[in-house]
Amino acid sequence: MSAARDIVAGALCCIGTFFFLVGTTGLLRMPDVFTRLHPSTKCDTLGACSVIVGMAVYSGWSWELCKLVVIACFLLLSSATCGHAIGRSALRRNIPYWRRQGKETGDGNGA
Amino acid sequence: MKRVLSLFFIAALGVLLLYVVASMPPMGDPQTPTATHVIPRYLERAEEETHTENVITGVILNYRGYDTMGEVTVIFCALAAVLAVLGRERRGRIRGFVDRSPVPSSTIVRTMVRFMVPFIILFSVYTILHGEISPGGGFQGGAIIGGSMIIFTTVFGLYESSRRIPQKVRAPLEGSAVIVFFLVGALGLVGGGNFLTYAWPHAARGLQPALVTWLTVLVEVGIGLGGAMVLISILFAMIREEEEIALTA
Amino acid sequence: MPDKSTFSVIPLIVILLPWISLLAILAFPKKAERLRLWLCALGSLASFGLLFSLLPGILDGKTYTIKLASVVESLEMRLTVDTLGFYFALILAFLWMLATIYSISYIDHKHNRFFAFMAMCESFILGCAFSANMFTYFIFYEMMTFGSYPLIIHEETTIARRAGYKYLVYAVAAGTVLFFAIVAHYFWGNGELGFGSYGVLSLEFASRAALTTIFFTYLAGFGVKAAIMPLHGWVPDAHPAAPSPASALLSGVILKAGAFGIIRVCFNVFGTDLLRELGVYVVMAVLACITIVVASVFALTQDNLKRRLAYSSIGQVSYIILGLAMLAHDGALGGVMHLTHHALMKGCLFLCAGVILVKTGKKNISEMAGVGYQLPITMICFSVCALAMMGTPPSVGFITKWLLGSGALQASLPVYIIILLVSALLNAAYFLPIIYIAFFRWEGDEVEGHGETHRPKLVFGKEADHKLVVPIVILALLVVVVGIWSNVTGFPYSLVSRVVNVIFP
Amino acid sequence: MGAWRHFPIFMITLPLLGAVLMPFLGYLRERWVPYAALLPLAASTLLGFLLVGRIPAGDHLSYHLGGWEPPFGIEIRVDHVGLFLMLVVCAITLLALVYSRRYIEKEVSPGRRTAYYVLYLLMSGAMLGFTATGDIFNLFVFMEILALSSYALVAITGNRNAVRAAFKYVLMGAPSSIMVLLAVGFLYSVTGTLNMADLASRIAESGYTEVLVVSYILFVIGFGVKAALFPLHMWLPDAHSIAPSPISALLSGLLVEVCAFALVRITFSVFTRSATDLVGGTADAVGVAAAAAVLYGGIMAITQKDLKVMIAYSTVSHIGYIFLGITAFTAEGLTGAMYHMLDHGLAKACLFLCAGNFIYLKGYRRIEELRGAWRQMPWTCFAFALASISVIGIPPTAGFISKWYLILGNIRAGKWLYTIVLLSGSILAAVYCLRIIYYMFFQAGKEEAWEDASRDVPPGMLVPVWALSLGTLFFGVFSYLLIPSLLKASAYLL
Repeated sequence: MSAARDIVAGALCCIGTFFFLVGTTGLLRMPDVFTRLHPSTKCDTLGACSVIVGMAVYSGWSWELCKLVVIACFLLLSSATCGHAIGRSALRRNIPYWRRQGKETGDGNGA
Repeated sequence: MKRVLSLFFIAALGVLLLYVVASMPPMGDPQTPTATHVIPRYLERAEEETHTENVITGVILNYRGYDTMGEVTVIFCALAAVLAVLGRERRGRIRGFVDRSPVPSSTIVRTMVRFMVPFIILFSVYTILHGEISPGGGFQGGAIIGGSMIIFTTVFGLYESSRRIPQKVRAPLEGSAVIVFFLVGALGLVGGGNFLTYAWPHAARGLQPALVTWLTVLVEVGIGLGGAMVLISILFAMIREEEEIALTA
Repeated sequence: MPDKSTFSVIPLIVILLPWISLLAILAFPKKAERLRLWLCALGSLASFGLLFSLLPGILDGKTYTIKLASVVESLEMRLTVDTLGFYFALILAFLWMLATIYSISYIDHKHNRFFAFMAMCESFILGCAFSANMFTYFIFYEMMTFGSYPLIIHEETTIARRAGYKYLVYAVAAGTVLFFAIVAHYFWGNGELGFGSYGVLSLEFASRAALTTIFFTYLAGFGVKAAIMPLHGWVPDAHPAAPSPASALLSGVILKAGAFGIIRVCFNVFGTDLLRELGVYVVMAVLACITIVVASVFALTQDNLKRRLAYSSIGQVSYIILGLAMLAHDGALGGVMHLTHHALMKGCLFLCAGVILVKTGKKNISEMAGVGYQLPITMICFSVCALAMMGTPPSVGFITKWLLGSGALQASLPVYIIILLVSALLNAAYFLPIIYIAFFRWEGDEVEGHGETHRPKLVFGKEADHKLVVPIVILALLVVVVGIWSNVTGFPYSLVSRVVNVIFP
Repeated sequence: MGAWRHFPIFMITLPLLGAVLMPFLGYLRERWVPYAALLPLAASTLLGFLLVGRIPAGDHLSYHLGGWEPPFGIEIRVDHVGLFLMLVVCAITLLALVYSRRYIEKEVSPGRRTAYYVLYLLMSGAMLGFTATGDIFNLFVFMEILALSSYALVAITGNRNAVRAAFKYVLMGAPSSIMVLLAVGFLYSVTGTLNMADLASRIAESGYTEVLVVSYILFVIGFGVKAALFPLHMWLPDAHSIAPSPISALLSGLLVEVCAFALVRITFSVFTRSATDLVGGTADAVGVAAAAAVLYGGIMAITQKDLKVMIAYSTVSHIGYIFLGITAFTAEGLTGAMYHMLDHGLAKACLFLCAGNFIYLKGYRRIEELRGAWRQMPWTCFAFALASISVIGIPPTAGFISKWYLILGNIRAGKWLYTIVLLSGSILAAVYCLRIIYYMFFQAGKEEAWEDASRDVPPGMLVPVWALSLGTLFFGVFSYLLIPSLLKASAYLL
């Protein structure tokens, strides 16, 4: 039982860190704000949640579980809001889109 | 010429430091002077001597409380320096301020921030009060409060946030960390010890643990509040400066 | 020195009395100008009087001492009136008193500043005379140096400023060297800076090189004030630039402060035995001889009267140095006595030059034809002193020369006599023409064959303000009187011989 | 053991407490701030004077904060030398603060005045704490307060030049702080303790020679920058001349000296005699730098046209004096250095405040503009003259006494070259000081330059100036009040 729980927990944590890795790679490799927003928000949310779930499994029914749930809630809320805020302000500031072949001047309005 | 000289100087310094690090006692070795002289006593007896479970808190607030008093003064000094260079906003709250940030925030963000900030502050209170037994403490808690206000201010603007924490509140609280330290120190004198004695020699033996605990908490709260107010005041001063630039431009 | 050392506040009061004038300047309104000036003179007078009252005690072998302050045990500011110090103080207070009275009528602008600094300088230099140790001496000496600067530039002309600047440069450099000398003295003298009858330094505690260094730094430090030849540069500029009473004091007293310092160094710090042991006296003698001759030669070429007198002073002060360097009884006696003698003579000469300047506006000797008829009393006094400078008996100058000559024989170095003779000749060569021009030439003489030159009428009694003439006459009389009755109690011989007899028994 | 044991900690903490209370007072009644700021400093000064004579000769007062014995808690350690310097700090900060009120009204905009007093009090308290501490980490902490507040005070007028000067100061000051921190860390890593006395005993038996030497070098460079030792002085002329005059007085008269004193403590209380062999080479290098400072500072001061810059360069020169006294490693030399701290503090503060008077009344900064200043501002000019006499070292001022001991100490150490350097330094000082005195008193300026005759600055600004300049005279004449105990204390340190 304990071993199985550990394995599941470890697997979840590994998945979480994998997503973190992917997200960070994306953040570094993507060419502009909007595309970078994509890996960073999504992968981070997913990665963090996976890790939290892993830890929840690891801790079992305990006081820590409550804390983890609260953390997860806040994480989901804040991460999404951040992504929204960054994307929106980038849009409002007319930050250009990225185009292939170095054509980096988009129409800027996103519409 | 200057560049070459400074390059040379930096290179020399780097070599010197590398050389020293190479000849320093090995890291983590239990036989190093650091591990054998003062540290063992802290680790072994801090709990009974300072009545705090967290040894680090015991060291920074009790054994070396005076240093910490200096450090909170440094933080306060940073605020005074910022105010000296940027100037403080006029007495009372800032009037006629309109949110000039280039991106008016959306309803989602506003709602979320309004929802989150109380929780953040709750968490900071937890951090401050728990500093005595677990990692955390006044500095961290204060930083968290400050952070929450930074979020609030970026979203709602200076007017809203300075309405909530006006100068009237900040001015007396900015130095609360130092004041509390001084108070505790002076009380130590009253209690028959030296400055910054938490366990008053004149107090009954059984009363001492509680005394130390409560005084420690008091100090933590003072540091937390002071740190938070300093951060907020610095933030306001800097935003105000930006405003002035924006107005003149 | 005798052990009869008594505590007394009199030295301090003597020093502080001149400050009355500062109080007078502060206390009385500007309208009471005369009153203020006379109070200034009164301070000087009182100082001299009080000093004179110490004479019986001094002759009795007493010393009066008072401690002012101390840094540590061995480093104190103490005033002690011993025989030598008393001797110096007496002449300087006397000359200062006369010069102050003279100044009342002579100085015509910025009285306050001039009199205030006169008083301060007197106070400081009295402090020098009374110093019980080198530390105190240096403190007063430095204050005196800077206090005398405003006297030199009093006229505020470009020449005066330049002279003052030169003076400061020399003084600062000298002060620094002197400072080093005293610190070194303190170090190698085992913290003993006081004056002993036979010197306090010895080869027991310090190496030969160290002592020689101390001696030469002392010599260089004091030598600037005493105008030993390579260090004399400020003197010929400062004297003509300063107002005449100030130049009289410069030459009569301030130069002597340097010479007095050297006397202290030779007698009371090193002692004659140590000087002989180290052999440094030879250098001193050679420098003095060079100065005596070269300064006189320079004096010959000067047309400006005060400048000529200044060069003469340079030469004459070196008589003192030469006397010391002989390391013989009579030489020392002559040298130290010359301190007073020269002060009397040169003080009088400068004051005369001042009267000539005020009354005729003439600075240069070549313009002075017939001055003797315009200002007969002044020029007679001038002539008396000039003759005394050459060493004509019966005058103080003769006594100096006689004693120095005798000292040279005691030291079995007759070459000094030749120097003295050459000096006397040169003195005659630059003084006699002045007298000749003043009395036996009159205006228009230079232009030959242009009709009758008229001899000016001789006018007595109306030549100048009494405050100008009386000091001159007193000095000229003393030049003769002291020359004749030199062993009267209270005159230089009675005091100096007491000191010298101790050192050269 | 009476209540006086607690005095030093209150001397240190009262100004700090005052500083943190000032913003609130500034919010309530801004007009009261200049007066209220005087209170903590006056209290510190009073406590300091009450301490005089209580510390037994040749001993020190050791105060354990929180009651923890030294290697575990922090110790305040006040010996005679330390107390002496603390008193100097108290007195000069108090006087310069009295001076500040009128001056600041003119130079600093209203929104910043409270910050000025806050920083001022922080700086004073930090200097006191810095001098009194017996713990090297605590030393660093107070150095940080000191440094931060001084950076800000330099920039407080907010004009472009001030900010630039402050930035230059920060650029040099921040790395120097890091170096001190590194040095503290190194020392801790090889000894396991931070207490000075404990360090002294453990350094002697510690085997890590290289680390010790390097940490000493870092201390020297770190404090050397703060104390403006010659090649590291670049920030000083700008910062000291551009800061408001009372701040220049504090920076020049106290800050550099307190930092020099820190090096004294590090050298004599931490590395001590047994370790002097270790650091001997570094000390020699410091000596050379100090000698260069004396000459360089003096020559640069002569060439300056701006009065405050000239005084600042004179400080560079005089820091050299102090360091030459320290590196002589003799009781006399150290006494001279300590006495020079007093003398230089008083005289330099006075000179800067006088320069402030000229700026306040006339806006004159250039030396040439001072021609004939005597006619309008006689009191200021006399005070200036007295202080410059002390800077030159002419008796009977305190400068003479300190120079005496500096030279005596160097002769005893057999350092002839340094003796000559010290002497030439005073000649240079004479050149640059006498020039100004000459302009003030003996040269007539333009008539209209000083038209309203006999109107000097208000008494609130004259009294501090005169107190300082008379102080130089007082300590010159009554040097026996201090010198014997300083000699004893120096011998004790050695």
